[in-house]
Amino acid sequence: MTEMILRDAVAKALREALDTDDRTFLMGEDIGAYGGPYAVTRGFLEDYGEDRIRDTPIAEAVFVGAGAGAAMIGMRPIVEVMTINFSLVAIDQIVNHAAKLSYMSDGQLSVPLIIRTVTGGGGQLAATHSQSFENWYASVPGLRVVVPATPQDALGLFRTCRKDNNPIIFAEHSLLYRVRGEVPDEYYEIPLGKARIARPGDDVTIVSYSGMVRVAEEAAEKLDELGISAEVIDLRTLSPLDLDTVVESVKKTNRAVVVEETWKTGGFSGTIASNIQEVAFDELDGPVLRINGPDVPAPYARNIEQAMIPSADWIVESVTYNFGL
Amino acid sequence: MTEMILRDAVAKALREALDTDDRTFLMGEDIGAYGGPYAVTRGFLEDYGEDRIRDTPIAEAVFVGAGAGAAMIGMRPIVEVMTINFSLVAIDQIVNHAAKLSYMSDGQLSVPLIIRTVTGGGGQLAATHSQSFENWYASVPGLRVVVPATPQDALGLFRTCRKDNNPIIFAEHSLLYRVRGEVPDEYYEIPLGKARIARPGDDVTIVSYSGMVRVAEEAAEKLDELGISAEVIDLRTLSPLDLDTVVESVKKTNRAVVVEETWKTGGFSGTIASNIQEVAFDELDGPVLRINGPDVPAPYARNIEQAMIPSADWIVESVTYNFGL
Amino acid sequence: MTTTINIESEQALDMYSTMLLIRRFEEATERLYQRGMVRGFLHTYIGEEAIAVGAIPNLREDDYIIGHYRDHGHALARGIDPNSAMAELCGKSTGTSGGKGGSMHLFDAEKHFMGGHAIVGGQFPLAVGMALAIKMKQEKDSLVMCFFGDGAVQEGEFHEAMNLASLWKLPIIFMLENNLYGMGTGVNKSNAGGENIFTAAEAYNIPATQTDGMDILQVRETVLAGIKKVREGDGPVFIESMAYRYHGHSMADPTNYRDNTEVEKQRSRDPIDSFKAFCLEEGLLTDDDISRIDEEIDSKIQEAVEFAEQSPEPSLDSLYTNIYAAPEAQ
Amino acid sequence: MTTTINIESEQALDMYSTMLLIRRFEEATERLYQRGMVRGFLHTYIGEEAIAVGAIPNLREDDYIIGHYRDHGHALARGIDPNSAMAELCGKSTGTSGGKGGSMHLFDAEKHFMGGHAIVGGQFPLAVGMALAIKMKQEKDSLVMCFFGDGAVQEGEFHEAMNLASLWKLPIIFMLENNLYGMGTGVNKSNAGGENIFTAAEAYNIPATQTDGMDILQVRETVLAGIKKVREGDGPVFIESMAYRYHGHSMADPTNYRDNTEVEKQRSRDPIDSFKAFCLEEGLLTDDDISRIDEEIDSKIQEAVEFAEQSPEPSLDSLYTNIYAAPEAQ
Ligand SMILES: Cc1ncc(C[n+]2csc(CCOP(=O)(O)OP(=O)(O)O)c2C)c(N)n1
Ligand SMILES: Cc1ncc(C[n+]2csc(CCOP(=O)(O)OP(=O)(O)O)c2C)c(N)n1
Ligand SMILES: [Mg+2]
Ligand SMILES: [Mg+2]
Repeated sequence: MTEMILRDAVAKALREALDTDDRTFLMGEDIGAYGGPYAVTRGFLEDYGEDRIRDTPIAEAVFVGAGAGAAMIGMRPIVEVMTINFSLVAIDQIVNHAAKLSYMSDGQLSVPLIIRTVTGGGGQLAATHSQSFENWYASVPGLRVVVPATPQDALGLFRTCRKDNNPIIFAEHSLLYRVRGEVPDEYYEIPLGKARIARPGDDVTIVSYSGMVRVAEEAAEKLDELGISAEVIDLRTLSPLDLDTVVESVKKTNRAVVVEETWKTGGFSGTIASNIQEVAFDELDGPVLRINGPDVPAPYARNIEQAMIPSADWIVESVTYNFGL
Repeated sequence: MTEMILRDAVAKALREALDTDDRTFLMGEDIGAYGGPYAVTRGFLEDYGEDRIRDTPIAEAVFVGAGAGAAMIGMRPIVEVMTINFSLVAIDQIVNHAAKLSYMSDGQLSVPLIIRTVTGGGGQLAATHSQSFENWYASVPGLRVVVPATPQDALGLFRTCRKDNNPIIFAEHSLLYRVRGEVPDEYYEIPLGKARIARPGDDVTIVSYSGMVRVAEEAAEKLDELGISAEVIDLRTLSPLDLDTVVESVKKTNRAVVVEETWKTGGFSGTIASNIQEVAFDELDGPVLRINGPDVPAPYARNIEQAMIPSADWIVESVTYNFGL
Repeated sequence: MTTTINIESEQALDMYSTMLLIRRFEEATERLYQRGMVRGFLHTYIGEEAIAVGAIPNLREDDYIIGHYRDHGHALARGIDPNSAMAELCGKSTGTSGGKGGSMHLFDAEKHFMGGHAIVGGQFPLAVGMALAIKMKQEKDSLVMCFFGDGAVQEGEFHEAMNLASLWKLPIIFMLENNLYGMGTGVNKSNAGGENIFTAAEAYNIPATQTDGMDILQVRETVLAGIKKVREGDGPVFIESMAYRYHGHSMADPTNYRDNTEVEKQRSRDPIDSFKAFCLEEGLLTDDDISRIDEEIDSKIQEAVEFAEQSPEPSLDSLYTNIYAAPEAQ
Repeated sequence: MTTTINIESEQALDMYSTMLLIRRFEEATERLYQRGMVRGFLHTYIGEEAIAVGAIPNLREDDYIIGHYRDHGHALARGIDPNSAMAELCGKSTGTSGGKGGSMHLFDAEKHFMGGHAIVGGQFPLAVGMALAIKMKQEKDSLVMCFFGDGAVQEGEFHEAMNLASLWKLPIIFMLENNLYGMGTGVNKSNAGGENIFTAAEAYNIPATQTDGMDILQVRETVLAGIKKVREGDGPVFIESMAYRYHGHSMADPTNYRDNTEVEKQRSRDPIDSFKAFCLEEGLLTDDDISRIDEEIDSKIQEAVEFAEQSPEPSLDSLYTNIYAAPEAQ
């Protein structure tokens, strides 16, 4: 085991890809000379050269679509969209092109393209720069959506993504880059569509992903102090979605809370919560609760921004109040 | 009362806007000389002239954003995006600009912009041309999403939209244009955020919107023959969402099904279903069911395309099987 | 015919046959549409045959072609089997995409025919990416030929793609089919630069030529020169072919935005008729050749229609196949 | 100073003061950022002051201004109160947007300062729409001045907006601030046309001029000519001002993509220093004027900082206000 921060785990994953597969190259804004907007690719240009570390113009539609085009004919590009907010100017290429080519060609084409992007709020970047659209992408058939919460998962999931032949949104939460964790020294992979029990428990299941896993774990500790044993599930990938692990847990705990950073209306928590009750209604001792950010554009000022991000206390309150625990 | 098809109700609403408000103009692809891609604006160019009926280049980002810009300084534009599929190349202007200007300027700016667009599948237009993204837009704070199912509602809702000062996605289902209905002769409006009981019933609540209301009504008739009394709710608007009417109905029927055309994963049905069970868990005799299209890009061939669109029979089967009715 | 380029009888025969194949194929699709066999949006290539046929047969097998929803002509010129193309249009399991793609989304990966894309301008980034892959693989001097209409030039992706392709010196031929309309909107009402679009390529440092898209020999000559240049590795070229679509934008088009005189004037320069006259005059083809070809094409088309009619619908299972590609074999 | 335009002492004083105000304001924001009072992304305008100040004061009250996230200079040049701008940067309730917008999203609707937009290229369509509204209302010959960087030119929206603005002859001045970099990427590596971008405007039939963005008098002269032309109603003009930002793209920028010689060379042409020298030489300002202004500005900035520091945070309720605008009064 080696301790490292998530940023370094992603960098390690990228270096592996570049070192072992000459069909792989990186493309995005300021990943080269600048060293990566979030410093993930620092030193890459020096080590791999301009041909494989491609600084692009500020033109997300063309370079994301170009990733798909290159993938169509045998390359395995990794494209970086600086943040998921900016993916909206490229979303047509992702949704109407990359995600649909396999189906529309009936399997003649495949698009092994990894789109790395930074997601989430909490950095006082205000409304246009603090969003999370993983839920939208997860609704699109033909796409995969990977949302690691730990360094170990980031590396292990990325390795699996590289073997997948589909367009993948690999969303890294900006506030996780400095999160530290143990990473195995021996080679390992983590399959897509297999959730992780981040913490076992018996009384209530807390489902979360990406930046919210830490919050859920913190809540679980607080609940523990109250004598409530919470099981925390980290979904790891939204598409494919591992409902089985979630439902199995709920069958044990009979109570479920879904925690998600983005807006409650239209949130992916709705899909998870409604799926849980649809398949495990009789096992539930109460409604599946959803804890999301309120339906508000993110403000800049710290105090009100913090007030819109789900916290451990929200979870604790909701669990104790609603389940009368 | 006058009988008219939904296309004509929308045309009537648009003419009213043009006739009574000189801040209003129409802008979009082929709405003028061509007569409107779905013939809604046929004859408008002749009647209102080039200044107010503006054929645009094929450049959705700029003309949708221009609608927002004009709205910012006192116009009340109505922009047409030919279909909601193409809105993806303009979605950044909608989500990161139009929807956020009021909040980011703390109320200094408002964007009274109506974006009309055509939604839905079933026309054998294949994967890139058969989608419904109303659910995505409904998740964005600052936007409103209006989804009329009848000629009467189309006119009445549109009138209210004209008085609203926010960016609005007004999504017309392509297969509804020829649907006929009674429209009152006297002036009326229909508020945003007030669902409609399309058909009263006691045993089960079927929640739907847009193209699926007809399907829900058909299912209710079939259920009626089986002695099951279904209440059909037409949401009319997804944002604001009238949860009260839905919950009130569910408190009466104790059973709910949400029917929606788009993909189940990430569908708005998830928001509705999870909200229902969150606030009315104890009133439910069984899980809130969701009937959506499967997570499949729309194929072209008729037989398989039809197989992915929720039908009355799916609803009937699901209701009778799951609720043991 | 305004050009003096030399062609052989055999080439003339191929060119004439392929243009006629496309014309007759399109006429057949319109009949099938009237009969409800072809559905959805159907966009025919009638009047523009000289572009696809003047351009595509000059490519090598290892080159790639990509374009928009008006794709039957490109597909047939690339040698895609009319049977499977017609079956696709009819939504049959024997179609190029098993009936999943339809008229707007024809694909034949083996023939390097990469679609058929129905979002206006959406093919540009994909074309850039394919050209990038070709360049990075450094395997050979192959290239991408990217077709698009005058309407697509107005989309932002055109700009982004032109910039990137030039910046990175990618092997692309930007093949603009300027048929003067994007749906019902005339190019003068939608393009600030006016009817002649090729001059816009200058801003990107991309060499550009305009050619008469109704003159197959002119198209061919221009494309041959373009191919030569791109294979030299100096980046993209831009070719604008002035064209005209005889029929509506799609079968749903009321075509009330242009008058008949305009249409008739354009039809009088018909690319197939004029090439036929040229070939007869130059002795490249005989009257006998012509009638033999006409018959051959007619029977090919009849065969394609019958094939499509008789082919089975896709199985219900196929709704769920190929949404995702299988993982890489280890 | 390369221009011979005549200015009065009073104008010179205003121009010098405003440039200095911006410079000192930006320096203060950097200090506040170091202290954690300003957070998020902070992009300063240091080195580019001559553009905003050479351009904006020539506008009328009824004209509109819109631009990108590097917006403090534009806001101050438009006369926005430094106190409320600074408070906004510190996330205080007294800020231009009550603390909701932050550095990248300054707005002052009354002063027709329409943002502060942080999605690169996102302001283009809004600018086009405002110009359209002006034209349709036919109230007067007012106009929109739209600021953007060299990086924004690479986005598709630039192309779409240039095309539409020209086609519809809209009253816009496209004000390009070419500071040679988009974040860390040099314009030569991202723009196929190279460093000089203004020539791209030709393709859209938009008259374009390049000017030295470090020479306030040159900027002013060019902008005055542009304003005159746009007010005549013939559509947009395009002005490229060659500039340089002294500091990193934002406070997070390691600035390792350019070397110090380059920076030093550019700094030696400092717009404020050179204008000061010019004014002294021409007798437009005296040494006394200069020291008085310096002091005035210093105290203004100190006041702004204190105002921001002492202002309250937004109330928790304000999180939920102004998400939606109220309906029209009947
Ligand atoms: C992004 C997008 N906007 C609008 C449409 C609808 N549409 C389909 S074809 C077309 C016209 C395109 O014209 P052009 O590029 O000139 O090609 P042509 O049909 O003339 O060959 C339009 C507006 C679309 N498919 N995609
Ligand atoms: C659509 C989008 N892509 C990327 C970014 C990240 N970003 C912010 S500023 C910037 C550079 C813009 O450069 P330029 O337009 O030259 O303006 P400058 O900062 O030099 O004034 C980038 C890439 C963004 N905000 N929006
Ligand atoms: Mg055209
Ligand atoms: Mg710049």
